[in-house]
Amino acid sequence: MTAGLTNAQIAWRAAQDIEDGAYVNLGIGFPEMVTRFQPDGRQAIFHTENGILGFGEAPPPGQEDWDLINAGKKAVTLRPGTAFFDHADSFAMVRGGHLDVAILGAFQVAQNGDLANWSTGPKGVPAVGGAMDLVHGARRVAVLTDHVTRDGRPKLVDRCTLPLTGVGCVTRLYTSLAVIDIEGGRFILREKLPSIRLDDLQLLTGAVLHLDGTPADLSVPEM
Amino acid sequence: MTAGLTNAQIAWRAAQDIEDGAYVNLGIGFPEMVTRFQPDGRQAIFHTENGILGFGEAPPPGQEDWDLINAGKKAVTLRPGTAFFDHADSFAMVRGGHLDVAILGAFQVAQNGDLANWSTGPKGVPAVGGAMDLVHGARRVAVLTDHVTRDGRPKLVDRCTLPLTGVGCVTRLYTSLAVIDIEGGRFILREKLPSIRLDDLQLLTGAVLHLDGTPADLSVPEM
Amino acid sequence: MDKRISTLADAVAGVKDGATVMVGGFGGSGAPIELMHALIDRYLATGRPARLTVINNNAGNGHVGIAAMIEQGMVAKVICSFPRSADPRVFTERYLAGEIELELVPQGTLAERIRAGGAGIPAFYTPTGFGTELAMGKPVAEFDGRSYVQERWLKADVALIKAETGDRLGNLTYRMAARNFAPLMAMAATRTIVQVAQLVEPGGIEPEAVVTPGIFVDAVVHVPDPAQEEDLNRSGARHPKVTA
Amino acid sequence: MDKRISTLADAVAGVKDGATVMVGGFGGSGAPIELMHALIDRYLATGRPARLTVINNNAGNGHVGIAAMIEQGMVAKVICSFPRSADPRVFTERYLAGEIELELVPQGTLAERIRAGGAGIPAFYTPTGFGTELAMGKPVAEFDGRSYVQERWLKADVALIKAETGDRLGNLTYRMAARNFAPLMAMAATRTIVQVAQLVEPGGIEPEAVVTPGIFVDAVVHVPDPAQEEDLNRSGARHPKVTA
Repeated sequence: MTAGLTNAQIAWRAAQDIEDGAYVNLGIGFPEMVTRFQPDGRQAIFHTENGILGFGEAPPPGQEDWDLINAGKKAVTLRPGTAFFDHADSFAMVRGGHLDVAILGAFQVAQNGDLANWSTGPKGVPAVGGAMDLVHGARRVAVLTDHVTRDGRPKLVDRCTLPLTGVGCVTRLYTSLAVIDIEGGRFILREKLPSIRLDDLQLLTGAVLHLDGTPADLSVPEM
Repeated sequence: MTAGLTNAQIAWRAAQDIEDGAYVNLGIGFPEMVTRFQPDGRQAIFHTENGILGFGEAPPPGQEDWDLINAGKKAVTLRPGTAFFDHADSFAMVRGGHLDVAILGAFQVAQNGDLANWSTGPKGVPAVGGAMDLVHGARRVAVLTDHVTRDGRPKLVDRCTLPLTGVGCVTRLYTSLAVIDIEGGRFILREKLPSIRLDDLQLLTGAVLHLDGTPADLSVPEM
Repeated sequence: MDKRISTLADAVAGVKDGATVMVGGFGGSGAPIELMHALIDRYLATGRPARLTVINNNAGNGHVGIAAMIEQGMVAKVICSFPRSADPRVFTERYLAGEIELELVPQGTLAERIRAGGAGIPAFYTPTGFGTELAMGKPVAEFDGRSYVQERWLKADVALIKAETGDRLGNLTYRMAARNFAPLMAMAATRTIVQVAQLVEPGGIEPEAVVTPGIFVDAVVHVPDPAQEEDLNRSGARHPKVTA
Repeated sequence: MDKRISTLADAVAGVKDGATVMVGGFGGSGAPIELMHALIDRYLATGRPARLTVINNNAGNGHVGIAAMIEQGMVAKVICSFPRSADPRVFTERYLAGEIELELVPQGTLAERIRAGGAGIPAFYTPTGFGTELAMGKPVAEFDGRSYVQERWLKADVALIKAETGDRLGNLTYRMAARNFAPLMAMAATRTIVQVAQLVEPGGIEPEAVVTPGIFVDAVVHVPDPAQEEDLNRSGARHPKVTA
């Protein structure tokens, strides 16, 4: 089995598609890495659910201000032009379609665009945060994910079996092996690692990968 | 026929029922006079629909700032503690039940609390402003009005015949002849001018005036 | 990112025939006079944009701003709460002649419908207007024993806004009660065009003092010393100016 | 008018058994630690208030604030979007033991329900949650070809809020992202109790800089140098303090 991209490399690939001046919300955890890989000359404006637009990178340790945090409760910094607002205005931005891109993690994504990323079932403590709002608000909803689960089962599926976050909401997937669009209820393969054969990629995918021309090479720097 | 109170005297009487610290919205026109008659030692906080809380009196002529106006587009002034806000927050105050009193004019008030004060029918240009919101928001909705129309017909009626502003919303009326509460779908006479007999007052009123004990004298200073 | 546009003419160049245009302001307070007059100038020069639907609290006063837009024949419909003013003749005459359509909306419902448009809320319930002519034909529902009217969101193609201070990211503050509908309209329009009296560098507005965050703004034009509608009307102004 | 109350104990004295209490803050940012601890102190001294429903984005972290309220046994139910944190043990253990009820609400829906409660909007439609477990049993409607879930307003008996600056009329500002839910909760509670780090005279806050106008506030307590939940948790703090 081919070595897939690291989380950082997946985040790098997703960052290449973010335009200068785009308004972007990054999910808690792994998607937060997208900020590190903005191409030169482009500056996205990052939104966090708890009421900040246009914040900057994490401060040096010991210099955190705990009133200046992101949705993951990690400290961030001010930049010229940062704005604060309340939660109603923050989700007006989300739900009202003002964000260009939301980038989230996933447990499962179905070929019809359904996303499951908040609950693995009735055990434990459920927690949803802002994910259900984000998937129905942003113009583009992108998912960053390993192509398969830790035990090797497909995360890209025919139908989600886990509780849904949103119905028909995902528009693009960046996985450890490929870049895939969702259009008309189908997975459309746009890019794949040159090191994996199409047949093998299909075997790791739980629904048919459709082609729209020859897939490009998924090319990411070593890091 | 007895000489009724002037508009200023009606406004004076209404002002006596406003408690210290009450949040009050005054309708355009005649109700605006209520601000002049606040009893000593009491300070109401006035709200205007266009986004000011706690504004002060009109400025001297020539010193108007036309960004500092009330709902009637008349210039007002700042006081220590004035706050500005947008129209959504302004009507959250109104609709959300945060105002203690709204004081409006009326064409007709029915004994069930229905109010008609925005339209005299299909002719002309209709205009409603904030009246329909105010009557369903404030804890007390008081009406200031002449007891009868210019041609002597009752404004306090069995049922409104003019287009409604709100259903069952008025709680108290201050008229040129009496103070009347609306309770349980009935007019309850609380005060009347000593100079008018109860029988005569009833003749000028389009629905039964109920008593709850002997009405007090409606007593207002000369002005 | 730089949302600045150098001329009023360029700022309003994209407004199309038949567009729905939200205009900030309550009476003259917050009225973006210069943006409106630039739109009129374009219409007089090119015949476009025509057949506009204008959303504002009022329907114009005198012969400037919204009244001038109506007077020059650009406006097919007005959505407002209070089409009366000190001098409402322009609207009144067209309305009574059947030449302009009016959708009358209670003021708080107008504000909330616009906010809903901006916030992705397609419908909400309000007690306002229940049992009145203005709720006729609208769905009604009971919650906790009280009756409410269902109202729909209101969106626009364009919002024309007057702000006090702005930066090139589109962050805005407003002067006193000139704020009124502007922050809501900025959220509810596909393209929000703002005239600012003061243009500052990003960071020139305290992050906690920003009233409209830049995400809601598309274009910023610097208009120092903007005209006040009330002052124009008291001086008998018209737009375009009548030349002798 | 003077909404100042001189002690934290007096400020929270009126909270009743079974009350619904909105608590400002997102994680530790904006958490009114001193007000919550005063409420705990009263509960430990008098047994009241018990069986509270707490509304917050989260369900506590460590052993202070909401976590301490839960740990001391005052809380019967939590309404929140995200009951996880760096140290969520207090909530997690009670929840898994079936000793505390949880109503999980998507974050934006939680914010909008609270705003609706404050704004007199009994219900609204949102796309959020459509087709998911969290919308089960809720009315669904289609607008313009898209499906939406009907959500109800959320109100409270009491809101506990942390603000940066306040005056005796109740006008408030907030520090950076500590604003979050506070302005909404201040609107939606019957009684809004605020701890302010700085108490100023009326006029000490610029009228345009007021974030929460005083009409939404009932009580103001001056708490200079308020504790930051994150700092408390990093130092292993507990409330009440464990005495050796």
